Amino acid sequence: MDWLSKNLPYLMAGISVGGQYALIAIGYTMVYGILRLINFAHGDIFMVAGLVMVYASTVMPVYLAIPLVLVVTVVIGFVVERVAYKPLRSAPRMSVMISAIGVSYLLQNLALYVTGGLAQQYPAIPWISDTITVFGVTTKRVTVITPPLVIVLVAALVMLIQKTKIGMAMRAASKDFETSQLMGIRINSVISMTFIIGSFLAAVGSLLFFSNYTGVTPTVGAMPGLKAFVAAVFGGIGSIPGAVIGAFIIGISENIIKGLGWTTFSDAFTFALLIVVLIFKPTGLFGEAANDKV
Amino acid sequence: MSENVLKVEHVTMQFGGVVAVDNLNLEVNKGEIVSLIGPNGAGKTTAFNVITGVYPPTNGAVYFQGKKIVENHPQGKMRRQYLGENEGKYDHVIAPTPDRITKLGIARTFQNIRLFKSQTVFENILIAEHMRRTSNLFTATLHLNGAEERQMRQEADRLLHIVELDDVRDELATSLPYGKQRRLEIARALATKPSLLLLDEPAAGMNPQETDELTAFIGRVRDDFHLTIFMIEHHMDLVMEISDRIYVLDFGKLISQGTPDVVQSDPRVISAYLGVQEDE
Amino acid sequence: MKKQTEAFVSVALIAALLIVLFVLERVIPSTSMLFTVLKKGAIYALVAVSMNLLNGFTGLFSLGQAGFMLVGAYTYGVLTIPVDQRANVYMYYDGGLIQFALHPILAIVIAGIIAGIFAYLIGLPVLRLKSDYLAIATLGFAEIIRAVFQWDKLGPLTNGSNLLRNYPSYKSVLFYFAASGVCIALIVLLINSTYGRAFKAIRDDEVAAEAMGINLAHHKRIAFVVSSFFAGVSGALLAMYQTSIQASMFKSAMTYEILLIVVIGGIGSITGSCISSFLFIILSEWLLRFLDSELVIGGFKVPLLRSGFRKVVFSIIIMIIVLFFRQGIMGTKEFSVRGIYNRITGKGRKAQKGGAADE
Amino acid sequence: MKKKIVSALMAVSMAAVVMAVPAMADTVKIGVYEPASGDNGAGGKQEVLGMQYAHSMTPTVEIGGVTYDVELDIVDNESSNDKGPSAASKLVSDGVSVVLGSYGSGVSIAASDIFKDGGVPAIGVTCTNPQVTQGNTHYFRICFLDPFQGTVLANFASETFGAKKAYVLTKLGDDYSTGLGFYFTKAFEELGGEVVKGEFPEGNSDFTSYITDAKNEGCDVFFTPTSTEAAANEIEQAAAQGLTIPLLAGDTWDSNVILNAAEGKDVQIYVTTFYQEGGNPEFDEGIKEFINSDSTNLANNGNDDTVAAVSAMGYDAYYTALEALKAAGSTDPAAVNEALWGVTYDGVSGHIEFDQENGDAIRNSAFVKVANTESGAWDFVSEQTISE
Repeated sequence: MDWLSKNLPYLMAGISVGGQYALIAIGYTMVYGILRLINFAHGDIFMVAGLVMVYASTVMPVYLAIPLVLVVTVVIGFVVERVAYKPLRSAPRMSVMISAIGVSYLLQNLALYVTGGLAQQYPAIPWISDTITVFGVTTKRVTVITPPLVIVLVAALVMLIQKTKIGMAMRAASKDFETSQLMGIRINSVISMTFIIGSFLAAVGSLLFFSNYTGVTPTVGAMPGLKAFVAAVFGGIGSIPGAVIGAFIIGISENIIKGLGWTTFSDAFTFALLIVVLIFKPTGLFGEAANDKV
Repeated sequence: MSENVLKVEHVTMQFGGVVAVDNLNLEVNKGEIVSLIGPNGAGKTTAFNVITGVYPPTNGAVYFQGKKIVENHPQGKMRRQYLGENEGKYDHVIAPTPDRITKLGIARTFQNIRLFKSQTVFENILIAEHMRRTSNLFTATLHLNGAEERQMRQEADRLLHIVELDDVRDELATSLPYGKQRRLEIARALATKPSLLLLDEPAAGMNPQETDELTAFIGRVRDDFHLTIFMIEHHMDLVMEISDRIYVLDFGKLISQGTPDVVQSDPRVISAYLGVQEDE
Repeated sequence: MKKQTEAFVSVALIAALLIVLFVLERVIPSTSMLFTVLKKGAIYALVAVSMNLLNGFTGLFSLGQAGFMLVGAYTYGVLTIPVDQRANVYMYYDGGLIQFALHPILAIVIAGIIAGIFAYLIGLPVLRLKSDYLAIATLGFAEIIRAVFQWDKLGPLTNGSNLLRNYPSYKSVLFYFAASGVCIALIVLLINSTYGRAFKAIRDDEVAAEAMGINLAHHKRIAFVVSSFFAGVSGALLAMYQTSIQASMFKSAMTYEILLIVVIGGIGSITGSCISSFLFIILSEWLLRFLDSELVIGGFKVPLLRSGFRKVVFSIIIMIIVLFFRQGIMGTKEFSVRGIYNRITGKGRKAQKGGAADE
Repeated sequence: MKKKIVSALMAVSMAAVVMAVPAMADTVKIGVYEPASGDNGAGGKQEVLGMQYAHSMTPTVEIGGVTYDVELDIVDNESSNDKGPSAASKLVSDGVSVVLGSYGSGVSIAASDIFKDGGVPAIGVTCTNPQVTQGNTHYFRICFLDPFQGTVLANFASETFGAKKAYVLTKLGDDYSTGLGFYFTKAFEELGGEVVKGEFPEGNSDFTSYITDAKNEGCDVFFTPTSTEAAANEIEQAAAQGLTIPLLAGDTWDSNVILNAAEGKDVQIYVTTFYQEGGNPEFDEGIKEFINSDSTNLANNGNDDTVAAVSAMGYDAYYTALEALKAAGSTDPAAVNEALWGVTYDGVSGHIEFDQENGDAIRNSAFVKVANTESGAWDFVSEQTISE
């Protein structure tokens, strides 16, 4: 029992962070699956969702602010795709990636301008932010509800992709972009839908993440974003379950590393893990192998 | 036994569950033009890729001028296994990466033309000279290899002249008309000074006149450069006119072989190409 | 125009530039912002060109530049801090491990070599990866290097989380131009050599390049190590320019900045990288700074101007370039004496690939 | 086309630069080298507020018989050792006579040689790391130093809480944080205590594992000299995890960011600082009025009118600079530098006088405050002095 109460907090923190990474990672993996684009701005969309909540909660009650955050984030995700990525559809992949870096830069600088560069305190969301005790460990309720919520959302997403028409179109587009276009799939709406889903999940992730870690700064999205991307690569990019499992593995191992006293290397370890996986299994844990056509 | 330049022995290539090439055996003799034909997806290009070291085969071996150059490895991880350090352990040469195959004297062209897009015709040819350099990184960077560099350029120009592309020397490779791009790709392969040339559908997408020109060109190249040619082709006119022997591949398996006349009258070949009779 | 004339004019232009700088240094006070941005611009030009060698000329998408700059900067700092200053700088680590100091020029070269060695070791596993995977792996390595250099246990060598400073540095802008110019010239020579042609072949088509007898692994490694060598050198120059360094400066944001410079200049254009790094630095560090302070003209307070606005404007400019001027300033062309000559005389338009700016 | 746009942009920005330079008539420029963004943005802004208030009180100075208008030339060093030097170069190139700042030791050290090369003296306001002034003749400072502060905190931990074991959490790559952590550790171990170390990387917002470490190790105090940005997260998570041991921190935590984060939570927070509100009622009242008079000022102070110690320090720094200008009798930076060695000034935060070795203020007392989580204000605990 003593051992449990000593070590459970690491595990709980790991699972909770992992769940939040997972929600961001899905956005990366879906976009990459279809457009082969590392959407560097995704982490910043997550940050913007946090800021919107900060400002929204000052003028309206939380139960109105939450839906507003979800809507605004989705709109931002949609607009970013239309403005910054769609015009580059035929351009080399490097250009699109640069555009993503540009958007990330812009969002961060806008946030810097709006906040004046100061950390904003995230509002406490009733119930979610309450402190509770699990197995003698004190923590916030959000830590406990994150994993089941992630699983529910992922299950819903998988259902959507397997059963609905738009989901089918998404799968087709990620299998073969050009052919699916020829088959009459409206590729632009599929891509928009991907960004909408990705941004929505990032917004949910931001609600959970910032309820736990309440400081919102312009660069706060960068590291979780990068780690979520690592998680997506780790799990095999393009694979949603892979991204989720990758995210949990990264969240947990990062906290174990801290628990072992190697705090200096908690971030470095994530990247080391990534490189090891890439070398021994270049397509990630659950990715499909693709042979270059010669 | 006649002197065979290329010998493919029991080569099988599997991708996951798909058997692209199944126990392929063939030989190409010195000075011959041999064609490999078969319906789409028969595994012809895969066979080329195995010979040139792009894929390590699942099983079997490839011999070039009597030396084993490619063989299977239990784990299929031949590349890693044979990169350099194990070379001394064999009395034959193991050269699994494409660049080493090229250095041994096998050059190839590609089904979907793969020229260096951003470079001129001349530069495309010149690149082949790189593998024969005697300069190292430092002497080359500091341009201390003037004599070598001049020689490289002369060689490239000479070749351009032979293949009659010197009038478009400084054009971008991709700005050439289709037929000339094909010819350039062959010229580029010739620049590596091969003794065996693999051509992957050299006449694809050509009109009859261009095809005729190509036929003459291939014949001339063989004679001028004392080459052996092994070629994949769909244009039957071209194949029948130029080939000394033909191999026919279907679903990865060799179904027929012999001189053009023999193959042309082989019922298995006809059914493979027309496909439907047996099913009905 | 003859080749010799061309070379002569180029050299003359460079000499003229150096003379102008030399004169400027004697006319304008040395503290002027002009020299600050010129120095930084020269350093960034070098690192941008080194990144271009990889991303633009070899087609390897690497995002590890900041990491190699860090290695170079630290190597320089660690090796050149005067012995009598070490107790002061390494105050938490009893004066540190190393108790000698090298000549700055020697240290710059060693900085490049150490960065090259790091690149060689990192390249062994990661260069087998393709495109985005390579990018993310190199980015990861840069992050790992950063953590390692800040590690407490390496403190006697790297000073841990603390700044390295008090090392010698050259003040003259001429030095930065000369050092950076020599390095860029070497890169240009490399690109124009038979190795450079091999790099470009790999960029255009790996499979075809391999079929031309080019050993992919070997050449990618050469490009990676050479690029990192020069990134290390530019790191050392940056250390010199900044007068103090710390691992936390070399974040992925720095790599992104360099990548933007390369893209704005035109991927695959050396002169483009140089021009855009000067533009980038001058705009962001100097000319746009006024956007950060409130401005009142004739009693009218200009709206929006306050701290942070500079960066917003700057990132919007970048987005406009990325979206509407995809080729960057130069595309893949080079700015050359011959190009200008041909432009003026109207000669050789057709056959020239490396023409002048925009046609 | 592209070229035209680029040149148009250049022309516009050039024009704007020219317009931005006001007419110079008997003006003396004081450079303000402070962070307005990044980790230390909040503190930097409060420090600048103190200077701006002082400037509003005394906008002119008499130098050598001529009355000069004082102009504050404020640049943002972005709390970054990378961007700092170019901001510092901007000040030098603008021709300031003396520089004030910065909040945060790292950026001050990073810019130190830029000021030296430019021949401009600088007055450190709240940068407490010894390296800022060590071994140079142009950097002065008006606050106490980390060896002192670390010792005060170690003594305080040991005396007040009887602490035997302390958890020290510092930020990787932050000179201030690791420096103060180092001095605390040294002093605490000399007192017979034991220290458990933790380090967090840049951009980290998850502190739960560090807090769990501290709990598991059975530490008596949690010492965390960090920026306020990390602090808000730490407090939040310490409260959520029910960390019962007191949190100790240095001068950076004396900020209403901390008070806001701690309000209504079950945490004990103790900080050492330069000034305690109420120490000089006249100053308190004046600056509160100044803060409340302008919405920007109010926002810069974190949307309330709590007087931050750094504002008091900024205020004193401004007047110290004026004293130096008067003593120098010239706006020439070299003369100001020379004069600074002899400057004394009685400010709201106490008597300021520089030692003749490094140019550090001779200070031997610090205030210890505790965050009142109910009223959201600082309560005075004690004034700690160390006599050597």
